[in-house]
Amino acid sequence: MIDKTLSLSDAVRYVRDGHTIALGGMTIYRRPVAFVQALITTENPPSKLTLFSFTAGLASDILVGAGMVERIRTCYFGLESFGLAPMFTNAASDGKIEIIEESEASIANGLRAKMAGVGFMPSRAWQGTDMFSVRPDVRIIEDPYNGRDLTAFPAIGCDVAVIHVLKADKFGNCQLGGNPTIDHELTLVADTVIITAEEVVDSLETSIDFSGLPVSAVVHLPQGAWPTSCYPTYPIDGDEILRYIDACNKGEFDAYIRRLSQ
Amino acid sequence: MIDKTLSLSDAVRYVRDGHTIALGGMTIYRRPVAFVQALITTENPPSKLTLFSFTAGLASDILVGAGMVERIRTCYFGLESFGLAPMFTNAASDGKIEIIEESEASIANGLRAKMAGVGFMPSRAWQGTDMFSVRPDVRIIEDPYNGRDLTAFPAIGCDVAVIHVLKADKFGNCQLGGNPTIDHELTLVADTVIITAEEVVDSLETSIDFSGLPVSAVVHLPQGAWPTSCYPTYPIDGDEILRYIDACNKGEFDAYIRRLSQ
Amino acid sequence: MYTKDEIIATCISHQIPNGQLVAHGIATPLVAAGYLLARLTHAPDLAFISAIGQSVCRDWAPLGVATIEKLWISQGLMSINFVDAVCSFIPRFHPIEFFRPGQVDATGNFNNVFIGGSYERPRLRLPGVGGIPDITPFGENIFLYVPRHGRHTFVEKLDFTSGIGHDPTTRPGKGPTYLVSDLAQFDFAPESGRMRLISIHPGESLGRLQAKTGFVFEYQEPVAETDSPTPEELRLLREVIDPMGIRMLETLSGRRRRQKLRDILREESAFFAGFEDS
Amino acid sequence: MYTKDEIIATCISHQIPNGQLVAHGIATPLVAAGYLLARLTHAPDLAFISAIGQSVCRDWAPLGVATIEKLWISQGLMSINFVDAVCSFIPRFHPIEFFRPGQVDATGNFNNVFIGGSYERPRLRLPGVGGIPDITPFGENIFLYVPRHGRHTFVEKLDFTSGIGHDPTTRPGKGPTYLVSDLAQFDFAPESGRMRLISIHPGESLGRLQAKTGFVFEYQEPVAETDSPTPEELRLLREVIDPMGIRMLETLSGRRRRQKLRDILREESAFFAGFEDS
Repeated sequence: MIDKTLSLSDAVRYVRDGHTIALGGMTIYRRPVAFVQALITTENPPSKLTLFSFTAGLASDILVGAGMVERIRTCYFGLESFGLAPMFTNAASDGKIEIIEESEASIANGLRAKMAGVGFMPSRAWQGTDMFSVRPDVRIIEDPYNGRDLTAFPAIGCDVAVIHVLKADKFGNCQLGGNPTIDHELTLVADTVIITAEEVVDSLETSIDFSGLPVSAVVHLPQGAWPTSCYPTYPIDGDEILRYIDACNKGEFDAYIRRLSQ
Repeated sequence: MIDKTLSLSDAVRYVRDGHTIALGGMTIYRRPVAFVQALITTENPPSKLTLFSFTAGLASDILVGAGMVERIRTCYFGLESFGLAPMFTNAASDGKIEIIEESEASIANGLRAKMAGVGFMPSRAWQGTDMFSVRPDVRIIEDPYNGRDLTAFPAIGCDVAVIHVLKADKFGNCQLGGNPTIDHELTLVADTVIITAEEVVDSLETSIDFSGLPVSAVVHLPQGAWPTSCYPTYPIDGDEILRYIDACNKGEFDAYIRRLSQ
Repeated sequence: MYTKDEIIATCISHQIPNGQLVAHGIATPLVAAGYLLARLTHAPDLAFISAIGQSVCRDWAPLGVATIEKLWISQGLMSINFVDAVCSFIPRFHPIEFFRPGQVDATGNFNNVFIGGSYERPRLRLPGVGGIPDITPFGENIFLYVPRHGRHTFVEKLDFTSGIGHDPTTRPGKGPTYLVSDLAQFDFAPESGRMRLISIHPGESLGRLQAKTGFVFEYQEPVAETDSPTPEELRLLREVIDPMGIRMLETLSGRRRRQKLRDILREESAFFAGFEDS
Repeated sequence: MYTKDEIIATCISHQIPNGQLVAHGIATPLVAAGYLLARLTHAPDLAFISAIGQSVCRDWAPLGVATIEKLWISQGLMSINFVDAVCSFIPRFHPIEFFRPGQVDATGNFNNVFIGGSYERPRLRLPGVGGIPDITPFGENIFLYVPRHGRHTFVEKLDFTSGIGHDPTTRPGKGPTYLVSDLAQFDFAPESGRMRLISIHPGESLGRLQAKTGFVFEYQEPVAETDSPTPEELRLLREVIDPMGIRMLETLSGRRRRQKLRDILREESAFFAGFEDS
């Protein structure tokens, strides 16, 4: 296979204006924070991004804070025990960001539809809720076998998926260290897959969590999830997350990012 | 959790006349052969069974040979490198068995539909083939997002699933030793799940392939897959499979089973 | 004496029958504390599935914030990816799950999307629905908890319905069967589908409860009093399950909450040495 | 000299570009031999997915019958369950796969359900379709192989269509791009969608090929001759990839096939000692 190792500065160039970018990991675990920082501070940062994250957390909030996100597709945006995601919550209350309201089922079924190459997957989810009022694109169909109403969740893909992993080989085979989330599926629905890895080895021979076949770039990026965790290498740096929240609450997001990138 | 260990003779009583019985493993790997033998030779063996097997092989052929199977749901019935499954092939040519013609996709999607609690799952499979002529129950629907025809594979469940495993604990948590096939899914769609196991331990603490939550009975049955394999404990006993085929070809199925059960 | 979080965790624990599968969502340490309390008292044969780590667990460990993954990952019986869990595992098993509504109405419909204003310009945007609109239309083991009982949460009319309750004209599901807050416990009356008082926590009054609830709930007099946590339950919560008091985060807000978080993180970093070694 | 199975395996090998994902179905040792030959010559960076074991593999081992699982399980990069492989993995990757048709027609439609008689009372019931009707409607890397070229296989009209070919009026997929038999190699003409001769294997004649084919195929004269396997290819097949000759099973039938199986099993039981130890 091809050696896919790439520098961080080259890898961020995959993300272009208007792209849908998916971030691996979950809330404050194994998020590609260092990649997001590099994306913000690159020479011509991309704009009008659609952010796709099963559960959005710190990395997503930073991207929103930087003003690069026009639209967010997620079923949860928060910092878990650390509370609301400050930049997202403000942007949403100000009506400055479009939210594609998703749930666990709409994302899971949307990924499955995309992988299977069909337009939708059917589900009992959402029936009776107000979700349809904010997602008029989601159709209700009749189950041909029992006549019941089902929700037809549309396929979800993305232009670029960025996933931080515990260990990768230079072909893009990856080990996650647990907490698989939807990272394997992201590699299967993205046009371009970028891996940032705590450790890059020549060749992984067994126990990988997903194959490198669809991977475009492997970036060696130790501490690349910090201050989110990369189990079992490091836990969440909760003090840093509190510093981030405090800075945002004081209106000092830009200064915080500048300090972080020095 | 409850201790679910049970004797083989008690476990076979779960299978009743007219039941749909699913067999774990694949073709000639990790098949519940000893369970099937016990089922045939029990005092009042069940009749008019529907057999469900992703890929049917030796255990299924024995059950067909015993005249207990009215209907078979599978996408492949054969003995791999050992050739056609003799009792099935004869019964099919004589029109003595109903075949619910399946494919890998119709079974995989049918299982997913059952697990999700919906009537069907949509797929691009079968479009343009003659499969619909022998499965008039399978509907074609329109994809609401792009107007394309899709195949709506109906949900598949079963009354009893019998799965032979490498190692189980008394709660029914199981390790398969590789070759997962659809065994995990079978445990999720069956009303009753019976495990036969090479080894039964008090408690498995990690690396299980499926949970014992839906398991009803755990039977300690060493060599329970013979003459099919149970990797890595024993390989296929090819000589025995050839003896079986020879006996069937000579019309001596009953004598073969009697000898096997002595 | 005991705190609000402790009686809530104890009430949660009492709802969990032995041998069940219980699901643990994101950022709900009070629920984790309740589950583990059940596990260590009357329900030794629980199995857990957790959003964090996506594993099925039989074993347990004390609660953490920065190191919470260790509990669910290193001790898992098996790993399940999120897509399989959502599409197959949860619909098949109907695990017990406790949800924390942003708003809840008299028949147990609830809202985790936004509060006040409009959807496009909300007064407060909430994190989102997670799996709530997925499970409530058909789930059989839906439970609710509200760490801070007040009229902002218990409302006459929701701003958005993301979780399905007991309105007999609209609901396709079975609705939540139970709700516990820091003031009282409720179930839902079979006929009307409306919230019905089971018991008031010690020290609280019916008048205060009514004043803090934005709709009329059903009750019968004399009103029962919730059992206080036993000394053994309090010992388990404080010394074994959650020595750092992470469960309290859900009943605190603002500066007090951030201070508690800092205290927890400091205590946890001692524990982190062990985390790194393992 | 070389045998029919060896030129088929060599032709299969030549169809495999380096760096591809190749899928290996049930009971197709000739295909496995061809893939491994590619792997050991011009395509060192192949990845395999196999029906047996359901793993993604980069490594390889010699072919086996009784011990075939060892190859795919013990050396897998990762395990994928069958449902995920069928619903997600194969549709996403369009792996190269070689199918062996029971019958094939002039435009590459094929049949693996029954031959002769009716569906209800077939003359010969075949094992079944596996994944053929799933992949052929949209697959981009469909290949066919026929170990014993004859009019019973190459037919004017199929008894049943389970695999989609190139009939431009009906096909939603792209159809097979290549077919190899023990007599010749074919592709499919872009305009007509009909089978078109690429080359005849050494020692065979166009007349014999036409006589053994139940429909008219396209060809251009002078007819090319297939390259013979090189000495290195033969050495790899015979000594490294398949020393027991398992690939030959697909070109044998009846008594000779059973005798070959017995020989293989005897040889393999020596190997079994190692299997048990590992």
